[in-house]
Amino acid sequence: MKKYFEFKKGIFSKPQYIRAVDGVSFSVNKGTTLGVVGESGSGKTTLGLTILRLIEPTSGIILFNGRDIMHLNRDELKWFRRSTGIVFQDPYSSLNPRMRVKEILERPLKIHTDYDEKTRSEIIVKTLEEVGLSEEHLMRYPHELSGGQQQRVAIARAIILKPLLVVLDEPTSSLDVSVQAQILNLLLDLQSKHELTYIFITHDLLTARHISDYIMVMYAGKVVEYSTTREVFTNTKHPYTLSLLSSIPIPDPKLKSRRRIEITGEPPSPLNPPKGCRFHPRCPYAIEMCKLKEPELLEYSKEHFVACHRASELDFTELLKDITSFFA
Amino acid sequence: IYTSQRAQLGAPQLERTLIIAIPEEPEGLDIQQVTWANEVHGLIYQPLVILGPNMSIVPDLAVSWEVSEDGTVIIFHLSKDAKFSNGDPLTAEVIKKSIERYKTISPYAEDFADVERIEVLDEYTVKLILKRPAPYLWAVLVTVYGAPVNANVAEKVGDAEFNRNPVGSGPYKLVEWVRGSHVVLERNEYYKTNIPFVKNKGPNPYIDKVIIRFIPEDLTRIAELEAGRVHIVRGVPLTEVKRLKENPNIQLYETLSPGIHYIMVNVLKEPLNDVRVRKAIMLAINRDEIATVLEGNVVPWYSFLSPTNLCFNKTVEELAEKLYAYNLEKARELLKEAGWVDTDGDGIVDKNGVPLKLTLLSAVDDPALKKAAPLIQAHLAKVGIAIEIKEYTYDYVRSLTREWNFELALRRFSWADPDILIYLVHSEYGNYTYSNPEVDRLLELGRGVVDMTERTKVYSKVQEILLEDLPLIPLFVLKEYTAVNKNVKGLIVLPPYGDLIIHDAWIEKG
Amino acid sequence: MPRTLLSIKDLRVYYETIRGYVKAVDSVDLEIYEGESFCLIGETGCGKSTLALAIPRLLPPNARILSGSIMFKNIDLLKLSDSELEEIRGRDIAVVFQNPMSSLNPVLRIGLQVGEPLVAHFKTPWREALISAIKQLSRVGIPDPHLRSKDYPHAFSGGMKQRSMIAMMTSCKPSLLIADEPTTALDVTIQAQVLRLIRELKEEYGLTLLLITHNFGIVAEMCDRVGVMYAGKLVEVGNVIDIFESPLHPYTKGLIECVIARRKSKSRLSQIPGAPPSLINPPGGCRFHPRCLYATSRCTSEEPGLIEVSRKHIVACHNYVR
Amino acid sequence: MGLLTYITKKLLIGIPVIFGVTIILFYIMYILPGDPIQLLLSGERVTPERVEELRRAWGLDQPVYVQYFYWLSRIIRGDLGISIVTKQPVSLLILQRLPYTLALMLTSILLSYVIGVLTGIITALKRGSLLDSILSTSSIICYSIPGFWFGLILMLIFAYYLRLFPVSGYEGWHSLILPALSLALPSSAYVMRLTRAEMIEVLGEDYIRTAWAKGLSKRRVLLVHALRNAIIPVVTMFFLDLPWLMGGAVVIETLFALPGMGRLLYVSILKQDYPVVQGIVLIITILTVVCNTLGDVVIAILDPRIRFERGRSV
Amino acid sequence: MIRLISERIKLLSNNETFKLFLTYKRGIIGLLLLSLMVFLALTADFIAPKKFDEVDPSSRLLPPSIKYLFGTDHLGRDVFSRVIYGARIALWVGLLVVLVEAGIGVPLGLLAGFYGGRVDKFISAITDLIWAFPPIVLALAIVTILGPGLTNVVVAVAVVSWAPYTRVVRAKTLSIISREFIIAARAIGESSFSIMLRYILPNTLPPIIVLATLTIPSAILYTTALSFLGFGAQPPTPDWGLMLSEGRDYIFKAPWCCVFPGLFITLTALSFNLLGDALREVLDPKLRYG
Ligand SMILES: Nc1ncnc2c1ncn2[C@@H]1O[C@H](COP(=O)(O)OP(=O)(O)OP(=O)(O)O)[C@@H](O)[C@H]1O
Ligand SMILES: Nc1ncnc2c1ncn2[C@@H]1O[C@H](COP(=O)(O)OP(=O)(O)OP(=O)(O)O)[C@@H](O)[C@H]1O
Ligand SMILES: [Mg+2]
Ligand SMILES: [Mg+2]
Repeated sequence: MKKYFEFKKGIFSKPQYIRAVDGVSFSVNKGTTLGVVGESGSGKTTLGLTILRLIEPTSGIILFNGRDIMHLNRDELKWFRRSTGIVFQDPYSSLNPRMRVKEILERPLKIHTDYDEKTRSEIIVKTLEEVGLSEEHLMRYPHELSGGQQQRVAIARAIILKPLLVVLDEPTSSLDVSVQAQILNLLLDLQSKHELTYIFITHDLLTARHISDYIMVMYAGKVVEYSTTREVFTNTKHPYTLSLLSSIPIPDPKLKSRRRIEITGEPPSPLNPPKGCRFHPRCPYAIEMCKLKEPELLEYSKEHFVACHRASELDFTELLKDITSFFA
Repeated sequence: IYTSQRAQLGAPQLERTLIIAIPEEPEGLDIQQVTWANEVHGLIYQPLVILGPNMSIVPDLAVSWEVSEDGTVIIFHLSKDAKFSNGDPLTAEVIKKSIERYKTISPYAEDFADVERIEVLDEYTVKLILKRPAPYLWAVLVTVYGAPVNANVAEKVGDAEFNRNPVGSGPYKLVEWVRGSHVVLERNEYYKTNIPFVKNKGPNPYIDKVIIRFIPEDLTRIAELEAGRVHIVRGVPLTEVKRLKENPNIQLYETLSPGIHYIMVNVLKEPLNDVRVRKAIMLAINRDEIATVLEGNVVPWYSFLSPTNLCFNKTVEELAEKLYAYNLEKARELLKEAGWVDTDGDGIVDKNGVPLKLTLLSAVDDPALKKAAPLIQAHLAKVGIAIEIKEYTYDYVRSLTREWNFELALRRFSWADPDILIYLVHSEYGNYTYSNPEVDRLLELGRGVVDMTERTKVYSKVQEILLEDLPLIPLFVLKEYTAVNKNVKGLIVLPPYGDLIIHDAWIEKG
Repeated sequence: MPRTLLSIKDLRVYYETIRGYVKAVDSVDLEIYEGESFCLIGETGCGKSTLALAIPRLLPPNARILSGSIMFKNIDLLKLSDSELEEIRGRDIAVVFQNPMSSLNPVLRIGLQVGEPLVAHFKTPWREALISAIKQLSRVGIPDPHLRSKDYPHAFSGGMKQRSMIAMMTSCKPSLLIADEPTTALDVTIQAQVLRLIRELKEEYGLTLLLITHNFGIVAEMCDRVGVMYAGKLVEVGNVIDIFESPLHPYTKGLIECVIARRKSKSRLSQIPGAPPSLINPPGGCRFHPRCLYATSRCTSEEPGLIEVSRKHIVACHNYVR
Repeated sequence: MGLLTYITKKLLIGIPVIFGVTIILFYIMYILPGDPIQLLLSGERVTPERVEELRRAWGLDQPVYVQYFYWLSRIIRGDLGISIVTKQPVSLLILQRLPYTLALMLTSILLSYVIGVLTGIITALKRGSLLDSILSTSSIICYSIPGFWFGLILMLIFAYYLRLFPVSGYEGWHSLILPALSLALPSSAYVMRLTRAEMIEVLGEDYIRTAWAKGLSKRRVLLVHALRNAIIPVVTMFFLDLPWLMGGAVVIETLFALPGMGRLLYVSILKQDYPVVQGIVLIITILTVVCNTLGDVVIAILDPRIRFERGRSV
Repeated sequence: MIRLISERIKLLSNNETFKLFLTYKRGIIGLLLLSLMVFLALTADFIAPKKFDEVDPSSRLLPPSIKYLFGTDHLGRDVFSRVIYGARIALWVGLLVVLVEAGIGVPLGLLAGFYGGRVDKFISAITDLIWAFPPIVLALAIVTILGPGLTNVVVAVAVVSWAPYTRVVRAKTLSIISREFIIAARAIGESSFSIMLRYILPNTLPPIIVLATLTIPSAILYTTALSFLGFGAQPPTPDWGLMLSEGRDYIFKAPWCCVFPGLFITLTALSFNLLGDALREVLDPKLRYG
């Protein structure tokens, strides 16, 4: 799957493309959570939006329940919209400030069902209770709610039609720790109750680890590593994943002086990503080949995909000992 | 100190530059290309003859003239040393050329249509041979429009340039024209005139320069006069007349306009095609009240020629006033007769359920008409006629009336010869809605009658018919004022157009 | 016994708004020692920035300092005139702000902005100031500092901007560096780089660091001592190890337990019920009592003072958890 | 993107605007009611044949588009046509009037920007003070006064009662004072409000806090850090204002009888002298486009972000 | 920072908006002034001592007195009554202009912002084109086509000055369209039309309201200027601009004919400007804190 943003520079030059998501392929199973991690600009949001067909991909296929979502007719698209949901990072900006909570939750019902007024309110109240709010919040405007409550409304909107897939785009990163905990608990509860499938986008490896069954690490629009959560944390294969792991500030004063792989430099510009492996300019393990050839995402071991030329040579277990022990 | 010095010198010190303020900049200076003339042209050009103070024709450039018995030949005799301001001799040949040029380029070429041929008898004698008698031609000849231009120069420099830099034979000549601001004129040293009533027949020795400023704002013109920055103001706003009259430093010259202000009626349109409605309107207008609002600067008028028109007949005006003096009762009666009564009590008369509503076109740029309009509206409201006023520029109103696209329109004319009426009420010449064969006949006749008493009779008859038909509703005759600083002495303001005769004028300092 | 660099006593900072006074910092006492790294932690809106910005008096115009004293090197900063303050700011006390994107002047070149404090404080000629700005930029790891110093801020990435901010603020070698969430807007890898830079500079210049954050990871990595704030109050101060391992205040305890990393994957997290109170009408007594599992009737009526539980461990709770 | 490319681009954008305006302009004048020939012939003494003859002479018997292309090709050659009323070349008429209008506009724009920017800065710095309330309130009042009424009152007081200035007409620079004041009054009030708002906004920006934190002197913070940023929109406004002042000049020049372009426009509209109207509006359009471009360029120089605006990833 | 901003937005739609508004004394004055004008306009028939078109040449140009509070004009009409009736016209003009302007400008702005690309380019080009003209000049041109008359002037003024609405709405739409609730609306299957109507339009209201209060006074100023030049209201309409134009001939003799209409234009424009200013400070947080 590819998504290029058209981007014109000057009036005479040819259009250039931002490679937001480049050649990503993966699949998610029902009832599980896929965590997508990566630095800002690595294309996580774009990926999430493309999956829900909120952006048209430049190329590629997305199959949802076996159907290609790019070629849906009107009715199928409606069904697709009904079966998916999305939750965003900034709860305030994801709710229309001019709609009351009731109306916000009523819109999906009005669009997709022909329930009468009464049934609709019943469903709304029920869903509100499910996300930990009550009837008293029904007539409020978003700004009359706290950040956590706003996020709950956004979640309620995403699940009110009992969707199959919910994309969660950093749903907790703008919230305080204590509220973050509440929302994560809620998401886990809802998942087990409704057998939801989540695509959980975050830049915080720790959160991803907490909630996901699988983790996909992205760098500059490319997937660099994909595996089960456990595998990614204990058997890290890609140097970028490794440097992410060492960069996380671990909330344990005793680990202050742990060994780290510090990478230098900054993520590349998506306008013209480096040739060869996109990570090679920052990679402490880069060899000549990395500059020339772009590594493919290969199955290194069962359910563990890595896009690195040196995946089989490098072993980071020693380096990761401290962190692994912390999580153990 | 200054005054005592002056006393010592005995003779008053003179200012050598005369400053005149006029409302509008001329569109051009070639009198044969412009559509209207003003003071600038008046000073640059010199007509062959002019109208004297008592409306009689007197010589100016010409020494004398003769008219043949049947009125079809006119011969002008020129002075031997007549010259244009650039020194070129002003001969019969040039006059011929000038008139022929007029016939080709002037927007008013029609004026000389009846001139069949021009013959140069000798260097100083020119003969106009007419197709038929044309007394109305004199109306042109006495104005600057009829004045000779140096057609040779025009030929050389081209018409456009000549329009910027003309050569005439008037008392002053152009030095500079600062667009939008003023023109500077300088004494024409070759000037010579035969006007009988001026003492100084050559260039004015006291006034070297004349500056004519274009000040469109009425109040500014007056303020500049009062501040002593201009000597003469033309187009004195009616509102200021009273105050200026009281100002001891200022002399006001009053002239009656040679024409009337009137309402033109579209006699083809319902319900104005009913003469009773027209008469009702005529009767319902309180002209005295208009005169009050215009601060006595107009004379209420009921007939179609003003006292300064040729062929004016006082008895016609008296008859008209008797017929149509302000009378609401009679007006209402006429309306009722015509079937217009107020049945629904809304104050507007109606007929067959249609209320009597009329649109009155008024002119933003004519203060007298503009101010009269709402009064007329109020007056007609009293007899139940609802008037909606629409203001356009005067020119635009005229073009609308020419297209017959109006109901009532406020209009005016200003032309000394009664022949002007042919353009208003003749069914073909005028191109307006009114048509009456008898009037057509009389107007055509009137053009050719040479004898003034006979001619007056013809036009009196025309007016009597018009009074019955009322295609025009006369309102008033305008008094026009020229305000002059008292230190300007010896000035003559000549009726009917208020031409400035500055030949004998001088300006005292202080 | 380390020497006290900064001593805040009974500081109250309110914001004047149309709804009333926002009691953003309410009677806070705090001491910071020379050379240490002190961290202020707490939920958003609890008054951390207000407290920090009150020190160099950089508060917004609607802020009112109602009482208290801020002794810095034995000078009461609250009693200084504007021009005296100007001398201290940037020279003795430097501040690095949260949002590097908007904290640099968009229309001035980076080099000029970095060199400016030298000119202002040491009357260094501009030429020299610009040269040392380039040195400073190279010190904080900006590649090609010669060229980049002529750039305008928009040509810099977030991380580079924050480095430039740090370069600018440390160019006069201040004794106190206040860093208000310096890495919140940055990516993890860049965050790690910036934090390391701050640590290095701290060692190099012997700075005292006052760091504000709400990330427990950063606290653990950067700090010697921690102050926990709740609703405009300082509720606990202690060594970083003490705070993490034996928190005394129920609020601190709750926070520490919320932290994901310590939990098993997919397990339920413990959570503090409720939400922080409004600072216009904070609850009477202990401000935390409506959310506190251990609250007693005393907590509702009586405001707890700071209790020195052990040396270096202070808590404001009637029944702190031992 | 270099500055030069930027300017070229901006100028290129201006061309279709001007072109569009010429079409609209021509069309407006074409469908105007009233026959210019009828208007040309004032007085009552005209015959229909004469009208036809003139109509042909003026090319008014051709189809619209022919008239348009004819007109456009002349315009491109710099020939704006001949005034119907005065028979003078329109370009000549405009050139003669332009100096007065420019003098008036420059005087008033200088007046309004000097006063406006200064008071704007002062009030922003003394925000909430008595001085601020007084100045801010009076600026709103000034902003609400119709310029022509203000001109009338000025005329009444200064020219009529006190006789300090000529009532109207042009007699040298002092004739420009009252008109420039009337024109500058609302404008200066607006500039002041803009400057004040911008200053206040900039003073609340993070980078100003940074500047304070660096220990810079008040002067440097305000004049170098704040003003540099706050002045940018004011400069934009300056260039946008120039053509807009032309609109005000129509009224004010008419009121004060200044021989400028505005008055020429007014008189030409009254007389339906449409070649002149077309010419003036065209000049104003070009002036507008040029001013917009100038404004863009100056801002690009003042604000380093602009040139790269499109080059940054979102 | 984020917190502060959302704090401000919160105030925006709260009923505390009103409370906040009350703290702007100038806004209150504006509101009171405006109420006065509205009151005069509504009750003109009762409080005006005379009808606006009642001429009485016998008592013309009288100075202000108990009988004629503001004096009489050259036709002997009561200036006070005319000024009061004039409020009706001024307010009507202001309202109408805003309605037409918003009617043209808002949908265009919405479309341009929402669809972007060619649509945006096209609409923006038109907007720039209109914007490029000094409004009085363009309005004059339009009035010349339509002919004189108040309605025509209103149309002309509106037609030349809708550009700010398009610009503001477009800008606001652009800023809203990148907000996540729009994406969320798409995700639940809202149609484009519904998004524009339900999600974007309501959010552009505050700036539209502010803009409206700020364009009403300029509309009034423009129309009076056109009436003053003789292109607008037709006599005997008690339009303030027309009164000024008529009174101008008498400015030295009877200044009250000019002073009072001008004063009322100023007061009306002032009331809206004060109100708009306060509203902007309340609704547009950019200006508030500092
Ligand atoms: N509408 C757009 N037009 C052009 N480029 C875009 C657009 N949206 C995103 N991009 C670019 O695509 C790349 C990927 O963006 P995306 O938002 O998917 O990243 P992300 O990983 O979600 O980042 P973050 O953590 O900041 O949310 C970025 O470089 C961004 O600049
Ligand atoms: N200028 C201001 N006017 C009014 N209230 C303010 C202002 N600045 C901050 N506040 C309020 O004061 C309280 C404390 O704000 P402060 O910025 O100090 O919190 P913080 O702990 O730094 O939060 P964060 O983690 O979000 O930066 C908050 O409730 C905030 O809403
Ligand atoms: Mg994202
Ligand atoms: Mg903060």
